[in-house]
Amino acid sequence: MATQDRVNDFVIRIATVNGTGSASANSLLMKAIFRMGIPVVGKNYFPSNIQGLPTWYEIRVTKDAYLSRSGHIDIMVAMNAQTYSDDLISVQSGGVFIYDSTRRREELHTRTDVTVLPIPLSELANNAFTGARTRILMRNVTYVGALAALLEIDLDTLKQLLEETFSNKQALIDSNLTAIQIGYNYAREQFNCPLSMRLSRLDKTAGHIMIDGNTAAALGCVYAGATVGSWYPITPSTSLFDAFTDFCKRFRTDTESGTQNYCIIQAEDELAAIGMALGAAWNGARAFTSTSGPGISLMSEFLGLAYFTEIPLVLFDIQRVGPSTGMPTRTQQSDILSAAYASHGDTRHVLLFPSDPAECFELAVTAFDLADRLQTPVIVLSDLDIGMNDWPCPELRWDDTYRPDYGKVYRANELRDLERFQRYLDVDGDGICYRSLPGDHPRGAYLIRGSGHNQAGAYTERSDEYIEVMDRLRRKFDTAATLVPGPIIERTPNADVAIVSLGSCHGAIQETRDRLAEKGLASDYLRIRAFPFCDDVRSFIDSHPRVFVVEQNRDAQLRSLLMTETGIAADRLVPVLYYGGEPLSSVDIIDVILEEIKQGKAA
Amino acid sequence: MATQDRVNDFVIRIATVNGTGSASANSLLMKAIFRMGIPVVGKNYFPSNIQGLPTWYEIRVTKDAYLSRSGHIDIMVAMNAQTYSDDLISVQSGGVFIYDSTRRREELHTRTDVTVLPIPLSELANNAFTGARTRILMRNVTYVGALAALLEIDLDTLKQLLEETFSNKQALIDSNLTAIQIGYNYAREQFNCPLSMRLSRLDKTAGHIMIDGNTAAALGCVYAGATVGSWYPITPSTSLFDAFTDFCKRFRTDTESGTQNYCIIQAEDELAAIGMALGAAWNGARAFTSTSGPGISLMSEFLGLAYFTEIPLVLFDIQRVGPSTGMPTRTQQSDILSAAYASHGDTRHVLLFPSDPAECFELAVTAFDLADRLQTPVIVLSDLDIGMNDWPCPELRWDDTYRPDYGKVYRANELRDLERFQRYLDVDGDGICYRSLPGDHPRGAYLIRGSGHNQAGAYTERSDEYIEVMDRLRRKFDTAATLVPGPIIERTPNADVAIVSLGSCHGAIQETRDRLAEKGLASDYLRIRAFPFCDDVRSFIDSHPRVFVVEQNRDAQLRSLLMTETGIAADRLVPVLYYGGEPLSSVDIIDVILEEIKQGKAA
Amino acid sequence: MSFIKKPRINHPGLDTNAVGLTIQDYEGAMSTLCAGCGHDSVSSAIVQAYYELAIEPHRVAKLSGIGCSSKTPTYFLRPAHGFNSVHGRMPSIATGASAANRDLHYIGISGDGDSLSIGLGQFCHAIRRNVDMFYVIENNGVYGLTKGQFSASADVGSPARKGGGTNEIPPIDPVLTAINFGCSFVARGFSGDKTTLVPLIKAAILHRGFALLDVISPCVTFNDHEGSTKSYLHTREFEQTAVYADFVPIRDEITASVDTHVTPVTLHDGSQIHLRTVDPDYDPFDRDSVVAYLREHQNKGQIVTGLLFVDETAPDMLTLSSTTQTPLVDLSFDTLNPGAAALKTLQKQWR
Amino acid sequence: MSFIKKPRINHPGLDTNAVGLTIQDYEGAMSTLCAGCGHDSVSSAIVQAYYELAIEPHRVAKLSGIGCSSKTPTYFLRPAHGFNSVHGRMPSIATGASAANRDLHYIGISGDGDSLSIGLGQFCHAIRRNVDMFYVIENNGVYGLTKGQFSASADVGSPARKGGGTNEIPPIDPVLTAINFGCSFVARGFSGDKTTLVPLIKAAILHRGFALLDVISPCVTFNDHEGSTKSYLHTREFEQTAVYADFVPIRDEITASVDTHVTPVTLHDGSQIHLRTVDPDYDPFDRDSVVAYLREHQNKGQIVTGLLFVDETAPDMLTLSSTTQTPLVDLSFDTLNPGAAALKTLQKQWR
Ligand SMILES: Cc1ncc(C[n+]2csc(CCOP(=O)(O)OP(=O)(O)O)c2C)c(N)n1
Ligand SMILES: Cc1ncc(C[n+]2csc(CCOP(=O)(O)OP(=O)(O)O)c2C)c(N)n1
Ligand code: SF4
Ligand code: SF4
Ligand SMILES: [Mg+2]
Ligand SMILES: [Mg+2]
Repeated sequence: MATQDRVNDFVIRIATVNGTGSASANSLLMKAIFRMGIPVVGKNYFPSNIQGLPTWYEIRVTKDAYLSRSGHIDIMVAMNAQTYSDDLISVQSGGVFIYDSTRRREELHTRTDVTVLPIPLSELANNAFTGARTRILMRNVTYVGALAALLEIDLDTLKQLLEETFSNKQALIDSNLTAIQIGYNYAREQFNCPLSMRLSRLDKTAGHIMIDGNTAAALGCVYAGATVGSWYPITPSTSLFDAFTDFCKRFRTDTESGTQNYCIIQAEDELAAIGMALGAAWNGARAFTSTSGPGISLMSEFLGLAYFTEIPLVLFDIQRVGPSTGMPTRTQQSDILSAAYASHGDTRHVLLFPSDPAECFELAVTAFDLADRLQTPVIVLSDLDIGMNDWPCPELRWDDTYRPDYGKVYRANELRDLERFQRYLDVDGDGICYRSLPGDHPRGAYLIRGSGHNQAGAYTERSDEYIEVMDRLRRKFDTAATLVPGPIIERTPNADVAIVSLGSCHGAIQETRDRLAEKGLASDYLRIRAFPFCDDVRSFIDSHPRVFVVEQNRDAQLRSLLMTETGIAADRLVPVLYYGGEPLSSVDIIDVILEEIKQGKAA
Repeated sequence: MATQDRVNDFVIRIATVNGTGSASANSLLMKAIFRMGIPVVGKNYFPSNIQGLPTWYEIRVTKDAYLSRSGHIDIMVAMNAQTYSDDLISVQSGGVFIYDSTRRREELHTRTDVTVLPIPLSELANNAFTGARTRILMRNVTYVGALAALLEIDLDTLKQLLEETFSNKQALIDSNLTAIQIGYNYAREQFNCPLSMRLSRLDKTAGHIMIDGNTAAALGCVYAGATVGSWYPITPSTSLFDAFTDFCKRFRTDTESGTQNYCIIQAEDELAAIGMALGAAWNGARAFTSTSGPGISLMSEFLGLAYFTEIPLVLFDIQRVGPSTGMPTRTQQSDILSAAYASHGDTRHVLLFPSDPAECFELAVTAFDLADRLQTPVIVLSDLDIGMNDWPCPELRWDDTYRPDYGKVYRANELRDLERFQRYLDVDGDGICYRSLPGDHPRGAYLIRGSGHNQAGAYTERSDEYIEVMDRLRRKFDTAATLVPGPIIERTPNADVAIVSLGSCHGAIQETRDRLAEKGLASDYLRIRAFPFCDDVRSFIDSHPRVFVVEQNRDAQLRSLLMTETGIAADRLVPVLYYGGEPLSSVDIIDVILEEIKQGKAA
Repeated sequence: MSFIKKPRINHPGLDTNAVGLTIQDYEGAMSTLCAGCGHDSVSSAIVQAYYELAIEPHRVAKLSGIGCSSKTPTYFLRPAHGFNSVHGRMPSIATGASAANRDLHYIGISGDGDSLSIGLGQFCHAIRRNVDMFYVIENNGVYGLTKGQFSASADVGSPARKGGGTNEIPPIDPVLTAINFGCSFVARGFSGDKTTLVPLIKAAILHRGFALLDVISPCVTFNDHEGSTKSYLHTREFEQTAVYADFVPIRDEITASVDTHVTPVTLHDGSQIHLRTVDPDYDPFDRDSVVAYLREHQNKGQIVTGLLFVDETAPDMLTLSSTTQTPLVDLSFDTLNPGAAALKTLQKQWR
Repeated sequence: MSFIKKPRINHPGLDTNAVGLTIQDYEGAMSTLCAGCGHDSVSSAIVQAYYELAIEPHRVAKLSGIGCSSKTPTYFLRPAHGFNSVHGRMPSIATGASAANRDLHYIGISGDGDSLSIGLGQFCHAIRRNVDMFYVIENNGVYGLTKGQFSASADVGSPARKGGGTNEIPPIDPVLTAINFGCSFVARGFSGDKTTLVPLIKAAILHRGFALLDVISPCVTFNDHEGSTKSYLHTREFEQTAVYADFVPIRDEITASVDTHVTPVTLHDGSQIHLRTVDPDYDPFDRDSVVAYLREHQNKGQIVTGLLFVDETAPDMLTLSSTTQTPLVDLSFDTLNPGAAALKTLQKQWR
């Protein structure tokens, strides 16, 4: 793709050092573009480290409102001398390379196919400001100013954003504005502004917000009425509980007494975190925990207990690159199999796969309803890309008539009238039994246990009683398939290509389909939103001779799950895998598909 | 099957209360039959409890040397009043019911199709012995005496066994002999001896032993040269470490100084147990741990670390009934999937599936060789039936020319000559790299880590370096498929039925095949011994339109693994599942197969 | 084996407590433990204590891990909900349960293996948070259910039952450990001494915060033999009660005591415990002196029992976190859900 | 980010130690921690200590969990093998490693989150077993790597950096905890005070058994602000060294000290540490008095540092288990394998 004369369609990448506070400058930049009505996507590439290592922030300006990385870099703002040369290489031909030329580097002026714009950012900031920290921060804002000139970002929009951000801290507003002006002026004076890649107001972001998935998921938990949350810090799931804590403080604290209508516990580890959530859920609270890969492994014993004792539980797994500690700040979808079958013995768990922050919000609420209704753990498999990056989403909506579905619970009044309460009796034939809550009524009392139990909840070592419970659990899982959110299917008449995928692959697939369409290849697309798979998944695949299964892991985990659970043969499911840890881009997919098609295999 | 006139072909079941010391009486009984040259199999049904609950011991006398339960009971020795009535019901028509008639129970004399033999065992023992404990123990030996008369067990054999067991404790030998004589005499006087179901010397146990799988596995670890073992008690794996400890004391202790050429650590839990084994293995020792279901779940984080850092490790999983605590004293094969994919991220582990104690011994040694060679965890999936029951096996053999295969290790002398040591460099193209051992040589030094690393072992967050390592690990797994023990295949010309199975299903399948053959149905049989599956597995299945996959779990876990790993479609793999927790019997299999065949589906 | 039902015979003449229940209403299913197991005596003391306190049994939540000890919740308070969880992780379940519903009485039953081996981390952290619960360790120095391996509380030199050698690794003392981690109520009892056990249990139940009761509870099958320091014989011989706790219910008139060394402690519901210390210098309110006393006597091989330390002022977890007094499970959805309008406003920041 | 190589410049004039190595031979890769992080000072003290002890670096095994602190093994002793394991579980790795090869020097680096939160159980059990290793907790009161949450060692009232409230839950003190679990060597240092740190490290390295060094090691990014009790400022102000440890190498002539309150302790290799106690009553060999002293000063808000307790006679894990002196990894296969004939004999019992 050429990079010339592209209005509202290019990628800016800012290379910095972590701990130097560039996040607020980048966010300012992105929001300004967003407020100009132009769709943007932000991706943060940060190291598993606190300070001093290379970090990149990437803003894709996308008039077509794509959600994924483009896979190219058009404008590089290089602020980190350590990565200058690599950064220069990564700019695509026809692109622009801006660097802090306080110390001029001749070797960076060697690419003839890239416009190099030296700006003495440190010098400009140092001259205008005092104090080491301020100078570093203002240097970042200065490049925003320069970009404002080069790309034609609205200065008023920037100003208003600053005013909102710093509300009444006038000094901060002023210094930021000064920095912007300095950068702006410098660029106007030194370069031909604007660049051929530039912005132009659109009206495509109305009714939208920029939000990350963890914030949205946390908000979903608040709206679902979750009262107990227990967690242990781990990247990239930490910000989910940070957000939940903030929202609870805001919405659930008695302003007078300071008492809290919630309880958040930072546990000593993941085993305790899930144990706490389970204890609270057993007691009837909507409770949840959140973690990432290593935590899922540690939670696996308790997940088996929850499955077998049938306790509702919501668990967010914000996936990162495994195995083991892996790359904690990179993204992947590689916990699918471990989550689906977590724990020893015959266990299987309900999974939800949000594809963007808006769906994180929505499916968080669904997760609580499903967990209560199915009385089993529901694992929401998000990932670092969704969880920690800012995505454009339609504004979140709430229906005030919503009432939680607490599922089958006998409360005191019902228990009173009951001949005999049997915890694991399949009254309705759907595999889901009635539970009772501790403290409610003596007749609801039973002892819940992870050891063999019969219909009545009593201990057993008898084959027949054990089998009865296990078979019902299997039936319950069949019921689950009818209750979980169905796939989103997009069909095109006479499609040549069929794609199945899930979660954060969505954006890249949408873009891939457009590219295929440009080549005259129509495509059908099914996005799975839950496990167990409902019938639609099977029939979609059945209606195509071959289907591309796109996912972000090495071992084709979704494909494996499809094979075992639907029985579809391997040769009909073509794996398309990316597992390098960066957010997925259409370039990671399209060539595989085209190659297969060329070999006459697809459709 | 009729129960009349069956010489050397019937089942004796002894119903007692646990904690009453019937184990030695039962073992005496079984060994005596075994020494008469008649094949026997012993199965113990015990509660997850220490004292006072019903327990059964079942001895199958099987002239055809079958290895599994027959599924019927011919002679019941009922010593537990609490289960008398159920025990009576469970005897098959034509059978014999013996009970302790010290207090006569008329209601037990109601079945006309069962011969009821009342023996006042307590009375007999109480009259002959003093002391509460002795009386209880001797009552048990008394029924052995009675059975000796009824079944024609050699009294000399019993005597010799007692002499060997109690070596120089003459008083014990005498009292046991007295008890036997009392029971013997009583039976001779009161009943028509022998019964139509009786014993008759054969010569079918020469060169065989009776051993349980945990003892055999422990012995395998000793012979493989394992020096460090760490564990946490859990039924049914505890006896593996009990045995390992005994053998080490015997074979590895300096008799003079008392110093030990091994180190066994009872860890504080399973997380620590596997951590210790990993630390030792990292240091170059052959190290292992052993556990059961809940332990596998707890070990899952460390298993991922071992996979990614490529540390050899041997782990025995003596499977029991899950999920969660499940039924700890019942058997199942339900950790197959959790073990194969243990831990978050893209992980997969080498599994071995012994089918009997002899193979536990053999595959324990193989496991260490494979772990060292492949530098990865090797999980030996045994189960309670194999691990804790006494099986007849050919005597274990050892080849003194065996030398451990420590795999690719650069020792000091090699390191000295090396230009540069790179821990994760695929020198030979088989995905297996050379490791170095701590302390050996400065040039071998590197820092092993569960986080992203490159070929050199250094930390990385780069996609390309990460992918390089992950792809090599995948290749290594392909290499594994060529190194693991292949399946055992038994083909019959023009077979009508094909069966695939694993582990402790073996005995029941052998018997099933004989029964099928009697009905004119020839069968092919493949017994999987390892995961990853080697090519033979796939080609066997490919050569049959449909294959029965027999396993002991609800979710058809082996079948799932076959589907995902070989890509074979579901409709060609017919699940035959038993998951009630008792050792598998041919009766659990045969009807499913016959039904399928009737519907014209099989072959 | 299936669940064993205990025949429920109603003796019409049985006494009733303040809530109109008989002691039978506090019993559970028939025990399946070994005859003579110390744990059964603890269960019976627990039954007695809840009965005497007249707590409605269905307002009690019984939790446990895995082990012979952890089986016992089945054997008391049948009308209470129970949770027999996984090995060593009961403290986290209790912590979450308490967060969700602060109005129930929580009793956690554990063993020395369950709490001091696999569960040590969770045990210490629950103490540190001062979770409002009554936590019992039925301490027998062995893993009973897995047949007699040494546990982390086995004393040095303690011989195994069948030639398994002697334990060489120093034991973990739950009492000292609890004090080290800031436990607000620490007691030790002996299953063979019900008279002193019942008042300890009553005080522990009513204490607000984490109340630890370490009970020496001999395992007759695997650790009651000669030489075992957790045997009935040894415990009887070396037990030294340092502080007797006399429980004075709120309904009784509380009169100033005339005894020497008696200190009354008022519990959160207004009832009192009168602490009678044997040694006049013993100060059950001073953590440091308690530690010194315990270590000194431990060095002499003595097993100090009684209500050893108590701090009624320490805020419990939910107080520290300012959690509302209403049990969270009782909050209405309207209280919890901020509503559509608030969502609208909130989202301005993300534009 | 890829591995950052530190340029290795050989200064020909550099001193060498007894094994002919320069201090550079003890260094590691360039640190990627924040500028000013306490952990870097600890690394440099470690480098100094191993260099001065003239231990061949490749005979050292460096282990760690996960955290900023746990990253540091990369930053010292490059020629040593290292194992950066999983969060909180390094003690078990070290235990197994030590069992396999008792001849290496083990150093475990951990953080307060790694050891006192997720890893508390393993930490206490490794102490209890007296695993022969040098164990460092780089204690900053926060989870550095996950960006500043309170850890289990955060003091009550300690404010979070950015409006995260103050910590209300009582801290876990690794030193008191270690003593409670029977640790045979307990020291506390301060990363800002290298002079006293280096001899502590040297003694800890040479101690046979579990040597705990708790180092207050401020996190400049998340916990060095005003009010933080783990800040440089606070630690400088409230640090009270109770026992100075002067290391006397085996090669130096050991002369009786003339100083007051000086006690020499002979380590297993024959070298000595001279303990100089500030308070004449302080007895670093008496666990109980140490506990009392520490608690007393802790209550006053003081941070007591120094070599606080040592017991050179306590047998370590491998001594307790009678493990052979030869490292197990060095035993020949013939020693280990009983052979075919023994197998034949053995099997008689199973007939
Ligand atoms: C994860 C896990 N590991 C091991 C076990 C096996 N196990 C059951 S009970 C027990 C020990 C119980 O000892 P303790 O807590 O002292 O209880 P006691 O039986 O002595 O009362 C063990 C190790 C288990 N159930 N789960
Ligand atoms: C199982 C698991 N849970 C959580 C994490 C995330 N994590 C990484 S480091 C860390 C805390 C480290 O704190 P500390 O040990 O005090 O080290 P510091 O960074 O302060 O030096 C956590 C929670 C992880 N890596 N693994
Ligand atoms: S084994 Fe011991 S602890 Fe378990 S029930 Fe029997 S006596 Fe009690
Ligand atoms: S975040 Fe804190 S602990 Fe981590 S490197 Fe920075 S200063 Fe050190
Ligand atoms: Mg115990
Ligand atoms: Mg820390």
